[in-house]
Amino acid sequence: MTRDEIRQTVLHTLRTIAPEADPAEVQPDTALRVQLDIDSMDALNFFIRLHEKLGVEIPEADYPKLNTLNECVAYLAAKLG
Amino acid sequence: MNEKRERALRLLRHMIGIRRFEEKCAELYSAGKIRGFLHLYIGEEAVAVGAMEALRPQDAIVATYREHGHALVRGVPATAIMAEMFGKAEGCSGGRGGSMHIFDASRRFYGGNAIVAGGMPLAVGLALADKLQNRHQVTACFFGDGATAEGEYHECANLAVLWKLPVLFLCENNRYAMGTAIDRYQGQTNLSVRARSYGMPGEQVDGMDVEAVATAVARVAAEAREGSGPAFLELLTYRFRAHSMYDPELYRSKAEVEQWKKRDPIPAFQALARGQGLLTDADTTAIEAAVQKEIDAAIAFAEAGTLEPIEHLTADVYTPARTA
Amino acid sequence: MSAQRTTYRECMRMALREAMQRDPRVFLMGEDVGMYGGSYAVSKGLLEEFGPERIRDTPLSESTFVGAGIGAAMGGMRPIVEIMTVNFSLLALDQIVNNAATLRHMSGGQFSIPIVIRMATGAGRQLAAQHSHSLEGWYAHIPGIKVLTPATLEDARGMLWTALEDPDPVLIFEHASLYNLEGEIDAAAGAVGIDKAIVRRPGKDVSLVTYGGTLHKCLQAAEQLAQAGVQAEVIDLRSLRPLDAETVLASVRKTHRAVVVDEGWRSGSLSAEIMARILETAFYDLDAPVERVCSAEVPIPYPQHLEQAATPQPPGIVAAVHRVMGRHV
Amino acid sequence: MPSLGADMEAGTLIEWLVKPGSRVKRGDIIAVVDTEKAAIDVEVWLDGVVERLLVEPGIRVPVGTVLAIIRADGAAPEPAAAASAVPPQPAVQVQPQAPVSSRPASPPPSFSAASEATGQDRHRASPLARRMAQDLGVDLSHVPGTGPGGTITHTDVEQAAARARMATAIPREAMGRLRVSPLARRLAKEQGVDLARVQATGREGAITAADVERAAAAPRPAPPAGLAAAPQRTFAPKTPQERSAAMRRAIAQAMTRSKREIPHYYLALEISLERTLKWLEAENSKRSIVDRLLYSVLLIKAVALAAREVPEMNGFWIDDGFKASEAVHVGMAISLRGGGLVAPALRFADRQPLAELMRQLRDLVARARANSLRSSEMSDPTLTVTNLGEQGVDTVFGIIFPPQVALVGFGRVSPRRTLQASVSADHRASDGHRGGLFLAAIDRRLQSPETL
Repeated sequence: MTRDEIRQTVLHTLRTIAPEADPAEVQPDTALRVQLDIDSMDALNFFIRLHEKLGVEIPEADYPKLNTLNECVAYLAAKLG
Repeated sequence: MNEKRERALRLLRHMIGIRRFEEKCAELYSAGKIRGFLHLYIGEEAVAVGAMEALRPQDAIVATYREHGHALVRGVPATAIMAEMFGKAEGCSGGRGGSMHIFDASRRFYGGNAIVAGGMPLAVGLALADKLQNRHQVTACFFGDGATAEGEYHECANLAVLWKLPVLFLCENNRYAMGTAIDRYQGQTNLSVRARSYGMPGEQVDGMDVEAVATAVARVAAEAREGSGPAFLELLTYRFRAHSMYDPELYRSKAEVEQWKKRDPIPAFQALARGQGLLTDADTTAIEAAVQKEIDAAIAFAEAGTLEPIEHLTADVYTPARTA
Repeated sequence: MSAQRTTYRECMRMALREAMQRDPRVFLMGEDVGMYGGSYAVSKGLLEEFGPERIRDTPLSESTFVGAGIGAAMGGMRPIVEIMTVNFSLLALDQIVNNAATLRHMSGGQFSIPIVIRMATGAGRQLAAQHSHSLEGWYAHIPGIKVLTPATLEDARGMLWTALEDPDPVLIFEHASLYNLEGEIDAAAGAVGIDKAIVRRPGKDVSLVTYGGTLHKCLQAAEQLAQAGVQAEVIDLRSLRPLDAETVLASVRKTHRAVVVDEGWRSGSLSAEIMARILETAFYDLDAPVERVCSAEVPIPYPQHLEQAATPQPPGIVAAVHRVMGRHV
Repeated sequence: MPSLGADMEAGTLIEWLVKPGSRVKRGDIIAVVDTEKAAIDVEVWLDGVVERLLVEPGIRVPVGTVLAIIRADGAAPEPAAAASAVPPQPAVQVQPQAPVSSRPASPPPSFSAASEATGQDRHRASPLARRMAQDLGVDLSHVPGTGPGGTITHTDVEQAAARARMATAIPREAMGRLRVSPLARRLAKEQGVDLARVQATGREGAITAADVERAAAAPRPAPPAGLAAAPQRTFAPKTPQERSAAMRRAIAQAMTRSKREIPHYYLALEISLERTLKWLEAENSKRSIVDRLLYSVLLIKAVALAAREVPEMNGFWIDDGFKASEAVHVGMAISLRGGGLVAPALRFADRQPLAELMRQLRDLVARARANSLRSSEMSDPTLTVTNLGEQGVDTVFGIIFPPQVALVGFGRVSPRRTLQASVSADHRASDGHRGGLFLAAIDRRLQSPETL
């Protein structure tokens, strides 16, 4: 997958969690929790859906590496090789 | 001189090797180590040893459920065969076939087969493939007299003659189809006469004389290699033990068995070779010792073998998809 | 690309010619496949083009020429063996079940048997019981072989090459009523996949699961049901082994109702297997018991009115759908 | 007794052909044995002298039984008088593999064996199993023990509880009498529709999915479902704005009624989550992401189990009386995106394993937070939990959702890994003493997370 495809997948998954999140307006480098109303349950559902779509395992210890959109894309790109 | 001695030693070594291996199998079966069905070749050793002497590594072999001897002489290791009968994964068929299903693709040994005459069409097909790819080699198909009553035999004989296929029909006529004597199930008990009626050469050979068998098979193999088509050899032989381990042998008298034991192929060949100055008693003693060592090693290998893990149960039902 | 008007028979012949041209190891063997041009005229003209060595007429010895095909495959060839009809394959069952399907596993993986065995199947031409069997379900019971049922021009054109490339034995059942099926096919049509079912007509109310000779009867039934406001989804299994249960289950999870149409006799039939798989995994998606339409459990009779009554027909399929929709029929 | 055939399990000795002292050599026939099929000769496999015959003719013995002792040539003779410590290797019999018989090697520990094994104390159970049996309301005398010596392990109890749950989970009225399609049964369970009230239109009187949908959409008689069930809806709010305004009205109405009618008392307790979180981290490291647990689900399970110990916290205040609820359905307050609140119940929360609770919770929260949770999909809690820890709140003193009688609040997890647990309770139904016991029970549960 290309990085752009990963970015699209992340944004699409984000919308299933926070329907009101407009992809165009999501700031790539500010914490998603801050921009959008996301609690720990939303976060878990978000990671599970990424896991199901991309087949990537996300251990709890890695949560801090996925705070912003860019971090998510970088983390997933590295995992997908 | 020593080339003839070499051959005599080889023939005796093979015959004694089969005899002791099969005797040990009978003991292991009654001890519960070998299960299922077990059909022993004791008495018929001269047929397999003589025939294999005339065949080449690239020739194909198709045999029956009484195939330990053929496999051993063809070169399938005694360890792999014993492990197979112990149902171990190290067996020559992965422990999945047992005594009646010994296979070795590397030696073109296309197996035992538990279905009477079941392997015959395969042999015809292997010969067809050789012919279509004009490889000058033959397929030797071993079967018992009982198989000649199966429809497949008549179909195979006709097709092989029709398409002039390089297949040798080697009929081990031991006079009994399991518990039925040949004169109680065959209208024509001289099987080679019937074979000739299909339009291929057919002759009877003394199956208790390893030299006679080797000479006859060598001749028909050479002709078949040159494209003359199939041939039928009726090797007159006799099994000294029951059809299988669960057979009270009510169908033949003990006297008849003793009568045939007088023509045991092993002492017969020893006497012949000693007469020709090729072998001495010391050679026999050395062979017996070597064979005993080989059998003990085979049993140790089988005992130490492992059981195939249950998770592999469905492996090899189909060929794994070749990765791109 | 230009489409061309053709028949199921011609598609199968094109597939045979292409296979023979592309791979010298391929040869065709069977009763009357050469001089006579094939009992269903599928191999007409091939003897003149490829010669008697590769288009081999055989004596009436099914057990042996099928067994010889298996042996030749083990010897390095890629045989296509034609058994005139499934009815005669009963004489070769021992070779197919005890040799072709079994040798690989029983020898610990030492042999592959790349053989394709084709045979006509099914009733519908008043040939009476001995010539009207539909036994694909039997063969689909046996691990070690694959079973295909091409029902469209594309599949008749494209399944053979893929089957020949498969290292394991593949049986292809051609329903006798399909040989004259006419239609358009892309001139460049070629090999197709052989292990997935295809939804031939989408629908939301009920899943019609079928294969081979009964596919077109289901499509007719779906047409009539649409008039009555019922959207039936028609699924063509294409392969009976391996069985693409996933496509069937996805459809049943959507429609919540299923009717299986199978020309075999219902007891121990393929329809029974498909129903079992639906019950095992989609039980909580069912809004009504699964229905099926099979042949009556009788030897197929000779007279046409009885043969029609004994085998699945569109009216019977429509009635089954109404039952599963809960309409009191 | 040699194995003489694929399906031979035993044989009857007919006659001996040798006697003690006879010389034998390999291949000799020394006896005749009768099998189901026929009489068969028994061979000896070595040269030697017969020492003793151990089985009399006419006796039937299983394959592998030693029939005679033969001293192999060159082996030491058996001392005449006392039997030697190690009897000479019975030459006749090569040590056989245990014959593969159809019966399993040793009979599985049957129920009766388990109870006998435990002697007079019929309920020998591990401490953990004993504790769980008490929590899950399982009678130990009915539990077959699979532990060593037939003792009852905690998994035995769990399985017994699961079996009991299966029996009770399906509402009694749906057993037997009603014909319901599997899809209809699933939808009814999800939407909390009482199957007994559903009008069947399917064939042979079966209830279909459409029937359940219709029943779910119809207005629900008593008791009012959790807060979310808006008052008798005269009009179905269509636009999002109308929907959130209607919800705001409903919340306002309920909160006002709660404050006006319910004499709340409030208690709080600081709880250490040190052991709880350590267990959770270990547990999550073993699970794939799809099965991962959040600490909030442990809080819910602790509340549900504690509610069983202090029944006055679990039920409704109706017509000036407290009606305790036998089942424990814990409502989870979920804040909706863009404002509003719902508190759907996790049914039978006290009996569900954590993984199942987590799955249901995740599904409910996901749909609520994505505004796709229809009111008909929510069922009525018997008490409610609100967790404002993520919002950074230390302690919550919430307002009870009528007609419930208790609300449990949880604050944020402090750096020292502790949190403030609080309960707002209806003084008509319980007194402060019981509220305190309730909080202590929650604390005790959280200290042994493996029992949740």
